[in-house]
Amino acid sequence: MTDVLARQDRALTPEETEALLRDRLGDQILSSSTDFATFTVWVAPGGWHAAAQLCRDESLLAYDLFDCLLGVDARDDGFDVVAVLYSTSTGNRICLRTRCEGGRDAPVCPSLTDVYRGADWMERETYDMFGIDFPGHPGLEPRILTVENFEGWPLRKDFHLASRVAKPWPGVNEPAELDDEGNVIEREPEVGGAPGPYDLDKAMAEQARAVNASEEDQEEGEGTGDDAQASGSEQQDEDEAPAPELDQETYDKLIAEGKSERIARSKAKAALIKKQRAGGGDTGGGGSDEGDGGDDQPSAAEKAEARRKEQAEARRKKAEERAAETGQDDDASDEGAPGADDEEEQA
Amino acid sequence: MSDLSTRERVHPGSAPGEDFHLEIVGDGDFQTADMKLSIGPAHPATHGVFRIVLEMDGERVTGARPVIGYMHRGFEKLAEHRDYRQIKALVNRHDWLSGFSNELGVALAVERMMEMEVPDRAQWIRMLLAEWNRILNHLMFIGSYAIELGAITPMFYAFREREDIQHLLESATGGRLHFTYNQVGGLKIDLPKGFLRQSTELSALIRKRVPDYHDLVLGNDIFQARTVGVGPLPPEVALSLGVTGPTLHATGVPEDSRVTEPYLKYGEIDVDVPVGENGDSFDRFYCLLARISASLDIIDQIHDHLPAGPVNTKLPKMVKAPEGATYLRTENPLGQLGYWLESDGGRTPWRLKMRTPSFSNVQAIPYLLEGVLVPDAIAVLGSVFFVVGDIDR
Amino acid sequence: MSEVLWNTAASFTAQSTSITTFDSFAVSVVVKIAFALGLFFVVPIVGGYLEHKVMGRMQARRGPVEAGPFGTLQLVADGIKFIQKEDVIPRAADRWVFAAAPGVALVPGMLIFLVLPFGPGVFALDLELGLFYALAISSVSVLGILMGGWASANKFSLIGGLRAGGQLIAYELPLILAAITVAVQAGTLSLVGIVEAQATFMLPGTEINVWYVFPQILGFGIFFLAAMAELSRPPFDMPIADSELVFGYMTEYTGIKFAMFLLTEYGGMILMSALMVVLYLGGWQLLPGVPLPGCEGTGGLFDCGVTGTLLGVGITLGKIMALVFLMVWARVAYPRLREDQLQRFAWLVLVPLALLNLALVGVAKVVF
Amino acid sequence: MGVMDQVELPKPVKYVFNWGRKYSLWCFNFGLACCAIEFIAASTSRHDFIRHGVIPFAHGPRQADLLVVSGTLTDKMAPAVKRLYEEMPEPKYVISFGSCANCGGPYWDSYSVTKGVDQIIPVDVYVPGCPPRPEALLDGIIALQDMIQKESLKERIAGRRLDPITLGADEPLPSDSSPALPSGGRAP
Repeated sequence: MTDVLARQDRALTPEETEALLRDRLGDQILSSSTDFATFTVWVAPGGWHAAAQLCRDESLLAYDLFDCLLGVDARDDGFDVVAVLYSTSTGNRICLRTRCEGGRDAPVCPSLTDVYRGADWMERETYDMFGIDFPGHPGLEPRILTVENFEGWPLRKDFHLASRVAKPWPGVNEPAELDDEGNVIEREPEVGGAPGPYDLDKAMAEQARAVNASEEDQEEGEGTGDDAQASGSEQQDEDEAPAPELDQETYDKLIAEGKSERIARSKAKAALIKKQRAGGGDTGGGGSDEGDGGDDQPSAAEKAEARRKEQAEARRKKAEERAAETGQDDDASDEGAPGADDEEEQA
Repeated sequence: MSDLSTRERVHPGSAPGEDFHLEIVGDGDFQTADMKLSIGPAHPATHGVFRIVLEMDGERVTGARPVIGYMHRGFEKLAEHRDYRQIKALVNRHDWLSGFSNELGVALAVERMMEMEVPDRAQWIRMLLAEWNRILNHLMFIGSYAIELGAITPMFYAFREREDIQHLLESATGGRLHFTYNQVGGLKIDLPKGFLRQSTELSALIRKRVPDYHDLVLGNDIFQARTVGVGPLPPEVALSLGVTGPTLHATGVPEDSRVTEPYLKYGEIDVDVPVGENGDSFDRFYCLLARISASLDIIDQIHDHLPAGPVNTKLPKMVKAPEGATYLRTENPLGQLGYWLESDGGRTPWRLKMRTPSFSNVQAIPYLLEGVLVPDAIAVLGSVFFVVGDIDR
Repeated sequence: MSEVLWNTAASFTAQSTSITTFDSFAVSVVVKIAFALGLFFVVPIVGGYLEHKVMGRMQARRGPVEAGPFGTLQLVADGIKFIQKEDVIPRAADRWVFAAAPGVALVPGMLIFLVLPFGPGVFALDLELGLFYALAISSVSVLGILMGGWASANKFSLIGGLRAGGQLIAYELPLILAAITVAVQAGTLSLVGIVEAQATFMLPGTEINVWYVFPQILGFGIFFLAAMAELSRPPFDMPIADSELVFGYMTEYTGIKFAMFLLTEYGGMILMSALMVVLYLGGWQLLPGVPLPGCEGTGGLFDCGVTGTLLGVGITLGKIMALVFLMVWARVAYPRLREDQLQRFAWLVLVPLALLNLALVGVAKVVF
Repeated sequence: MGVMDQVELPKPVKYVFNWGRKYSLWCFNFGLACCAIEFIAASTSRHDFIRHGVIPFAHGPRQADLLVVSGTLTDKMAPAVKRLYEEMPEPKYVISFGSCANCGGPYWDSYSVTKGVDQIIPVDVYVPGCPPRPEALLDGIIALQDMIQKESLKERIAGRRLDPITLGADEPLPSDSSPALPSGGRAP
């Protein structure tokens, strides 16, 4: 530490910064990474506020510009909150990241509004999008971006877009649904999501549900419409309902750890889905989750691929023709020939 | 860092949940209360759908509470349902005045995660177009701010210039507002023949016209009477709020990621960042206008540097960022645009957070509006340059 | 009693030779009213068209083109449109006051057109107290604006109306002081008399005939600024202030009532320009000291024959339009002042200057 | 309104009245998003729809004849648009400018976007594009003016309006009003 403190003349490196933070906050600093040129420090929720305070007040750090604050859906583990701070004097940036307490059901993260003014709206937005509570914030309600009576938390992964449920993606294939091998990538809801508040959306969701229900009759597997139906308020029903598929091992383990029943249940359910997904990936079919059946998908993907190739071929031909017409030497994208022309003209 | 103590009283804007309590004074027939004036969401001064509730004593504003979200289109959610190529069409629409800079940020973030080398020529062209886009954006605000102060003419002049620039950019990209010209790994196509000549000519033309705005707006006595000393923003408050761009530069802090964290090739050229002194409305406008000249300087330098070569790299069949997260910040016309891109290794981002300049800048409005007159409130509102889509996303 | 009134009225009309005076009193009255009304509706439309076109040209565009030849019928189209629009009265509004306000604002403008001389003998009335009458009546239209602002039950309207009231009080004083100075110099309150006086006014000690704008350039400036402020023309358009108050006191007005407010504004522009032409710019004289053709033998003022009269009217309208052009120019070039800056400017700059001007002219009048 | 919604006017009077409405379209720009910028571009020097008597100086809805909804309409904004439309006095016209206003555009699957302004208020002319070029708005305005010249005010107020026009959809555009590419020169 001493050599760090002695260096007043230049900005601290990420390692030095981490060392300094650990020196002051001890166990509250969990880990750090500098992947993708982004210096991220994981902080325990208990040290969240202190870490931000330190980053602002410590003269070696002097993170004075509050860049942004965001939430990230961390799957079964609940939600992460990231605060990005920047120092105008040293030119350093730090991303403080913490995992909210309370899992998916009641995520809570201490507010930074008394450290940085800018945290005010950022936290309101995060609350609006994820439903993360920020104790100490002067007022998270009314919702900052969505309509006041909006139901659900849009950026949670279990919030489904009603229009998408009702209407398939009009493009060649569904980017969110297929990976490059044509397997179904599914992001299953762990807890309830809800359609938008407006009648049209509701009607579309209703319609989707009906379609899904009829599909379910014919084929096994759960449709996405079901999940759209399960809103936050319906969790109670879920509890009473005959035990949904969940990973019994995980459930027992979590109960033994003293977690609340609801959290354990949702986590266990998520764990099951994870397992299923992993299993599906191994066999390469992945069709057990989706009513459509995985068999058609690769062929669809192939078709799309072929079509794309054709189009690319046609485009290339056209470009060549055009190049020939205009008397250009070469295709624009191959070499920088047009650019060279430009420079000649300029001179 | 005693930024919070500069104004002890928590003003209504910082407490969104609390509505105004109108204090009733006097008794009998002489009871009076402060007036609550709701400006927007469709008010001429709010250029877009921005609403602000003012609590007033006579014509003096005693409290202000911005209400946003009227343009919330759910970009961040939609981005999770589009693949990396499709996102471009979304991101260049959130700040509709700086489409190119928006898509540039996403392209850079994905390239960083995929550890992709972008050809030099593409990088220089990106800079060139980004600077033209900056001018395009600033011209709009020069016009709209003048309109808010009651001068209608600068808008027409600004659009005369804007049309010229849009025509230039259209020749390369095919778009007037939303260019969709960036690609992961480079650009869609190379510049058309003769673009550089046109660009050079236009740069000279705009440079010749910039003094018009100095004469017509900045140097105008009434303009100065309306803006000098109106709505000063102290630098420490600005930083704490996350205010960036011309609004921050006006306070005297030359924080500009083109200089402090150079991306593309900004490290190889001189970037001039004009700064103000008092952070008042006049300084904010001054910085905006001076940035046009600064951008023209950059454009001229780029013309000299532009190398030949390819403009894009060969992409894998499927653009997929590896698992992990990155935060990338670029200097957008209105301030610093940050993208937090988190990927789970799939074709779509797991989380794309847009840290938009307008969102942070608008947070400063309640602070700035306290105690000013209604006409000054308009002068302040206009001088904190924002695009509503950029606030609400 | 009625006989007394009749005689008094008759004596008004018989004061000086006017083309609108006929042997029959009844015919005279009808012709005079028709004359004033006709001018009131036509000249402001010309002014409005001028504003459209001048603004367009100054802003690198063309202004209206499609409606009528060269877009000349744009304001006529506007008028026809306004007649057809639904008449909305907000539920919370004070119905009668709301309905009466545009009329209260409009009628004074019409009344002033009765005394404005547009050419040699081209006027309806030549009142002894013409200037007094014009200034007194012109202030009434602000009452209509205040009524409209208050009765609309709209906060923007209210602020606009109050601003208009404040502006009137502040700017009426310099306006009147400047006008009085002219009256002092001319020695008459009759508008025709003032024109006449300018035709014979020589610079002290010389034989050079000048208009009052030369000795009273200060007064002219004050009058021009005050008139713009009183008309709430940009840069003094705080009562309307579209970016702050939507449309100020007119926010809730629709259709024909809104058109009446607009006409009041344009009429006011013409009216104030006409007053300036009469007070400072020599009325219908082409150049100082140059009588109109046909007027030579008659002191240069009345009974000029057809050519001289028409020329005189043309010159007056030309001067009016030149002043309107100046007002439009100011609108194009300047941002809006703030209300308190405007008030400060009125009380601390214009009023003292106007008083100084009055004192100087008074002294000069006694000395020379 | 009184008389005009009761009586079918004689033809010459109707012609003059329609002519007046046609060339005096005071326009309230409900600028919501990107398209608002193209709307402003259409009103300024190069494209200049003021030529056609579309006066963009109506700052409030009370004086407006034409409502141009340009941009994305969100669920939060929708009540305001409806209210604004209702504040406008009859006869009033609506141009839906841009894909978002027409149908939701690129935000067709968003949770907070209303899928088209015609779910809230009746629309007279649809101008497609994302965002449409200013020339397209000029085209839309001319189409609307043609429609106004043809219509009967009585029927319009009684709710029997002419069918909405979708630019470029049903019939080929008349050759003289087809959108021209910008010349690239300076504004006049």
